[in-house]
Amino acid sequence: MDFSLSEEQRMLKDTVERLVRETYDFEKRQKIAASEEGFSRDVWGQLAELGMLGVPFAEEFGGLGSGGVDLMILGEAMGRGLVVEPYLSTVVLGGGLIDLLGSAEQKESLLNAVVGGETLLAFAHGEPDSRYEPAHVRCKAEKTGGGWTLTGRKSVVLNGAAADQLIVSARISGGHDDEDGIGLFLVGKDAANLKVHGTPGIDGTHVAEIALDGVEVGADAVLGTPGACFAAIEEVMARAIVMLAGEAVGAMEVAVETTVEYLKTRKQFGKALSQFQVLQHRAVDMRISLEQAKSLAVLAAARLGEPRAVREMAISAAKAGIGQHARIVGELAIQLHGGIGMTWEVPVAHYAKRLVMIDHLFGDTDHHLERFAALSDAAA
Amino acid sequence: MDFSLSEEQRMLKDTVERLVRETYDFEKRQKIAASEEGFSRDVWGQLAELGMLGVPFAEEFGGLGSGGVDLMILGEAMGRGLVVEPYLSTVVLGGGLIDLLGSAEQKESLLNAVVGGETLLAFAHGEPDSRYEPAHVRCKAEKTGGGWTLTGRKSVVLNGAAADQLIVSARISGGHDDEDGIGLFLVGKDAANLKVHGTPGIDGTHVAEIALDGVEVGADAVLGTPGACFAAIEEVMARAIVMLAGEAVGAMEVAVETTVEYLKTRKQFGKALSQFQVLQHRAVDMRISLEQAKSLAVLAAARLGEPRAVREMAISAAKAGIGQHARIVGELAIQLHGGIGMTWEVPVAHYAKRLVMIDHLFGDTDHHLERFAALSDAAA
Amino acid sequence: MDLNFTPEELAFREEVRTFLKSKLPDDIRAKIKGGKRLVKDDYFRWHKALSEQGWLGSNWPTEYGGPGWDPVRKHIFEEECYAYGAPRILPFGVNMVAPVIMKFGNQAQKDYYLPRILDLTDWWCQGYSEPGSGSDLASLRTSAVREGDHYIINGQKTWTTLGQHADMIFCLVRTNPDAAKPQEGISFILVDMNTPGVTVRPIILLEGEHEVNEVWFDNVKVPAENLVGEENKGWTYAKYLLTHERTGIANVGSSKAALLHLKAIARDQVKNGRPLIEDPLFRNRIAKVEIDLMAHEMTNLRVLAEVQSGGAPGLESSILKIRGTEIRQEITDLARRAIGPYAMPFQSEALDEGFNGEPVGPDYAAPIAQQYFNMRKLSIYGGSNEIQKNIIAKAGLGL
Amino acid sequence: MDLNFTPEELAFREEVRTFLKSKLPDDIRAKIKGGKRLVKDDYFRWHKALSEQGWLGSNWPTEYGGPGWDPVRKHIFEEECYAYGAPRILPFGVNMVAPVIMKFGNQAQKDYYLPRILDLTDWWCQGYSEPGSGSDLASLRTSAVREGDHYIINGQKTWTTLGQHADMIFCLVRTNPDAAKPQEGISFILVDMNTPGVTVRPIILLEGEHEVNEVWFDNVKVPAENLVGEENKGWTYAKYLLTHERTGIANVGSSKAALLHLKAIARDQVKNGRPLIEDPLFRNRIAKVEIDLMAHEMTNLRVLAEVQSGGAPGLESSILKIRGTEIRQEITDLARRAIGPYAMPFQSEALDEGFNGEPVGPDYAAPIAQQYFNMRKLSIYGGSNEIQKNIIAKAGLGL
Repeated sequence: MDFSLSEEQRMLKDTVERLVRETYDFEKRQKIAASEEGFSRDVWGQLAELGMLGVPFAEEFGGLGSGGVDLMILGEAMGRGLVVEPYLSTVVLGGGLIDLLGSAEQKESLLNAVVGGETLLAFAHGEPDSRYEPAHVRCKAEKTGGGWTLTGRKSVVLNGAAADQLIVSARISGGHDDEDGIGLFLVGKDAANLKVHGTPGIDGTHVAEIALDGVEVGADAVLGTPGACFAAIEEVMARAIVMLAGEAVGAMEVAVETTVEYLKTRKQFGKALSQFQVLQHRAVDMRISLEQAKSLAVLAAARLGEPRAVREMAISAAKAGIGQHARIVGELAIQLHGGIGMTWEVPVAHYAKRLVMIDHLFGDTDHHLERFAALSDAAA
Repeated sequence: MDFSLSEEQRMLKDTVERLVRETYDFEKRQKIAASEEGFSRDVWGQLAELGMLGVPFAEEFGGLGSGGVDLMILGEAMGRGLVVEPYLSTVVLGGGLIDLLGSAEQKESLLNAVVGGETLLAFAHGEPDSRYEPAHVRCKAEKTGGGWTLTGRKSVVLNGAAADQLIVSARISGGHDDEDGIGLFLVGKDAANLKVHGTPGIDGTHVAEIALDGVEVGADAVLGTPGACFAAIEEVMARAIVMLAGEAVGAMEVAVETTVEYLKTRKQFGKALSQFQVLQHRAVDMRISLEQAKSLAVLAAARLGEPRAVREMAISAAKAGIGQHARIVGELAIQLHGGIGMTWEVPVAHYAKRLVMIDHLFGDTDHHLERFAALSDAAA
Repeated sequence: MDLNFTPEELAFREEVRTFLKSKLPDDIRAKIKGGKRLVKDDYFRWHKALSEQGWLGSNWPTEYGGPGWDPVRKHIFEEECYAYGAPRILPFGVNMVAPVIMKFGNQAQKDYYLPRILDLTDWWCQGYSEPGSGSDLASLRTSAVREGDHYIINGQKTWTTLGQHADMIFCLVRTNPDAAKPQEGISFILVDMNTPGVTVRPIILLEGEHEVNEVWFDNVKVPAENLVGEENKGWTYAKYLLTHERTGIANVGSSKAALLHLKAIARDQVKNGRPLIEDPLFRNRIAKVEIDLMAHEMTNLRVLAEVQSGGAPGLESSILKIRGTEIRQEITDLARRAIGPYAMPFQSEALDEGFNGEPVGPDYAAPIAQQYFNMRKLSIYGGSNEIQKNIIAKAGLGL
Repeated sequence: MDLNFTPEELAFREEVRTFLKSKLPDDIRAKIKGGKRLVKDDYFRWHKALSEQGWLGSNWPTEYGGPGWDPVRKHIFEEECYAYGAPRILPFGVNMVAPVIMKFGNQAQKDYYLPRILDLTDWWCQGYSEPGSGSDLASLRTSAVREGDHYIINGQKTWTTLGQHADMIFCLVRTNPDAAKPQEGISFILVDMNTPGVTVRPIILLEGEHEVNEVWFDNVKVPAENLVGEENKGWTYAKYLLTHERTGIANVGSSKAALLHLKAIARDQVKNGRPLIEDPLFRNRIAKVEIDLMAHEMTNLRVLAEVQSGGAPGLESSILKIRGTEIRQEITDLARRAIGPYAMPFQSEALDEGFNGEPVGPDYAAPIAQQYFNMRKLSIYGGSNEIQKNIIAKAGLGL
């Protein structure tokens, strides 16, 4: 058993932490989050330059090839800065799918473009009534001529409006909840009959609603084997959850630090708030939640490379547990800040919002508790 | 809307409170609880003498005829004294069933004997695998000659070993979870092929396991219409829950008072515990739980006379809510007393035990939450 | 003991329902039901309807134009208003400054201000909190210095709800900076918002809405006759006001309406192929909060009955504040969870009347996450829930 | 980073398993699995088996006869012992007084006491708490007055676990009542339980068991050579001991075993016609505590790894105490709920070996409610969870 970071991981951590610290102060973050695109081309370019966009991939694409721990490290640093760059959508989800399923040509052209920061991807997977069920796909793919025609709606797609290419999941066969029968297709942002409607997210990220009203794509747009893509979808979601777990930990760290600092500074009734035992203990509750969240993030990160049964139990444990702990930390951070924590102008409010909203991505606490119980039964 | 007590109710309250205060100090309660029978013939006689054993019945049997509020008042006083007398089993459940279903002769002979304190009853209803499901009856009643033969097992029967007569629920027809098909039968404690195995309860009450291995009873032992007894069973359980809700409130009151007093007295680090804000707020949490429990007890008591749909929603709300609040108060009472709260010798530990165990009678919090949700749906 | 309404109370409920059906404008009701943004005119029209009915001063004695309702009627009125979809009655004039003027104001103030509150001539806001004094209100620093027949006010108030719409503000100000205790040098004064030197600056809350404000006073000259009661006795009046504010704090009506809305959402949302409301876990959570709300409503009614028979609520009003806000927050939390991924999109413009852009997700989704974050304020303002527990510990339990 | 055990660690785990299978007496294992009462001889036989294997002093350095395990091995050992059904190792001798003697005792004390701990000649108990000093240990009042080459001890200790079986007690006593601070006049002394004037009186816990005791000292004459370290420096040793006690505080192994037991119960119990473990609500609660325990185990391992690489646990050990006890309590609470009505019967005699009376309910039911009530102690003793939060607030967060 070994909890230490490798030399490469320590370097990665230093690099990304420095980048966030130096280029992503709160004011800038707010501007970026409020921008039309919802991220910064400039920061994205720096991430590319520093080799950050290839981290999860094989060495030939600039990656470290070491998996979950790297993602956790990246997530934690980005969580500390509330970074809204499209890393999850472009690199982890989009890049991850190409990495797992892409042909040599697709990897060559697309992965390199992703790693170089030239191409943005988004994974158009969720649908209006799929809630958190990853196998729920109603969007249809019909074979037409040499290609495919896609029809359906996609919902709450991370960075969907900024993407150059969408990876759209669509049903080839089977019932709308079946794991079998799902295909993945590359769709360029300018495709005919494609409508992408972007909105900001309540936490400063950006999402999109997407309508595919008979979008035609060629045979070269197919990713992997149509109908047999679910395992890859599950795997990139696992990766995304590891990164998100890291992000939650990073954001929780800042929320705890900021709150502790505030308690020491702010006075009421002639005493610093930190003198009130009840407030002390609440800060401790936040700190305890942070510690548990860290443990779960480490667990999920370290288990990402294990066989599915082991991996997914850790993934669901982490997502369910962190959902609860992040909410505790987010809500207490606001409460302990009092009125000031309710305002747009203070960073901690935005940390709290992100912490709560992380539970709405890739399955909430209830979803993963239920899933964990099923996986745990199967493992027993 | 009117929350005041009637003149009779105020007198009832005074009478029972005085009785408990004057005859049931903690030391005596502990002796009674540890006795073989598990109650005091002496106190029971006094309850009879004061007319307390007829309270829930019609005036001709010495009752007030005013229903739930009386039961709540009795429960609250008994809860304050942790009274273990067999009131629920003999008067509320047993007497209640006779009151609802008994023939004129049965009422004449049995109700009067109950009210006079001469006869003890128990309701042998729960079974080894019935959990909290009131319609779950596997014990069989078969018509044999002019009477019936009863075969089966009954579990955790309140005051089962002390009862002169058991009222046994048994299945005449239907599946083992059906509401229809349940009959009720009077069985004398000396009946052949009846085995009653009494044990103390962990909270000082007494319960019994009962085996009926072909117990024969005559036609005069039938209570109500065989097969159509479920409504009455549900109704006496509702009455029992009202009294139990009152009991929980009484016990919670004492637990809160005792804990607040202890915090004022006990010193640590040169200060009274009551100076520590965290402990103050925990005592406040106890007090808030008490207030909510009171409200739910009042609600259930006042709704006891309403039609089933309204009555049972209030009953399940009260039992579910009080289950949670009683646990909060019980656990915090121990915690705030520290080590001393862990010992047999202090009253508060026994209040805590009773408060937790009330959740194990007549359906626990989960059972009643589920039931409440179903009733609430039906009412919508 | 009888929890049923009397025939008279039932008749009164019908009267309220009839009034709501005929006098609450449909567009306002639709906004409330849809969680849309209200503009000043919406509040105005609703208050006007109440005013014309003689029901605006629902807590006022009849001598000042109130309807003279008992607590049960007030409860019925509040509950019916929320159930039907009426906006809340803004308390600043009618339920905050008015009781203080009635109790401590002079005849001229009563004659002048009270009718203007009832007929909506004056729209009030509150000047209590300051940046440095939240829960510890008595540490306030806004100063009022007497100069001839005027006071000169300097300082800053904050958290002034809807101050952007107000004509008048009632303020706690420090008139004696040298008083022995911070509570002693405070006065209660009424200020016209149009006086030179008064500046209102918006505070945007974390969810993005402009609901509260900072109000700055820069050498604001206020006639001495605007002082209520005696100079330096303002703390007494402030505490009286806070007691009055507390009466509506139980939030029963709004929580009941929110619970119904939550159930409607849970019936529409689908989880594992079935309506979310049938999901055992979610169903259990709804049942739990529904029971909590039933208990809380009973507590509220018991307190009201106590008040009606002449008692004064003690620790109960703090319990009502705590439980009322916890329950209200729990309901918004469940609503947020209920809508799943659709909690994320932040369509601020969709909350405006006449929005005809492309809706994202089901029509009830847009305001839900915002409401959840906005409702975090409940456990902070009006004396934070921690402060309420301090009060219960000290005053209620003697700890 | 690699959470998998190394081949060497896996081999060690096999060794532990083999040892348990061959050396833990079956009757003891059956008692543990069945929640039955242990008698002194049960503890003795288990400790003897460990002693013979050289594993009793699992935390001891090899120079004193310990196995020299690293933290991961200690963790594996603990987990396997609990999983197989071994009783806990009583810490009083081997993990409490022994480290103090090793660190602060003189050579004679080391030579005399340590071997007697390892070979079970001496059975130890603890004399720390007093009736008036629980969490505030430094306020203790038991006095030791030097008279010639003896100390005369008077006073009372309490919560002395299994003191009824002990040969020796280590005590904190006040040797200087006039010291400036309460911590300063305390000494650490070893007392033979057979000395005249020592009286052990049982304390029955709320669930009815005799687990702890009061120990009274009435002019107890103890040789001065039994003083450990310097007079009046006992507080330092006491704190050192508490740090050592804390290492096993995470309760991971016992909670894992208890969770498995809970799941077995939930598979056997029936609700709504299906195994309770399939009930969505109960299943959810089990999943929640299972995840909490996974997180907690990881925290524990992370702290152990930190210790192994030379770090000292700070606020983490208080977090481990809090979470470890909360999780353990939650599991007993779920077990209590799981057995439904059968939590009520209190068959004390059914917990004795050789009980052949009529069992009430399923065989696992008898000890469950008792265990639930007994486990309330976890959040009280060893520094209550409130005290742990104070420590984290002050030392960990600088509040």
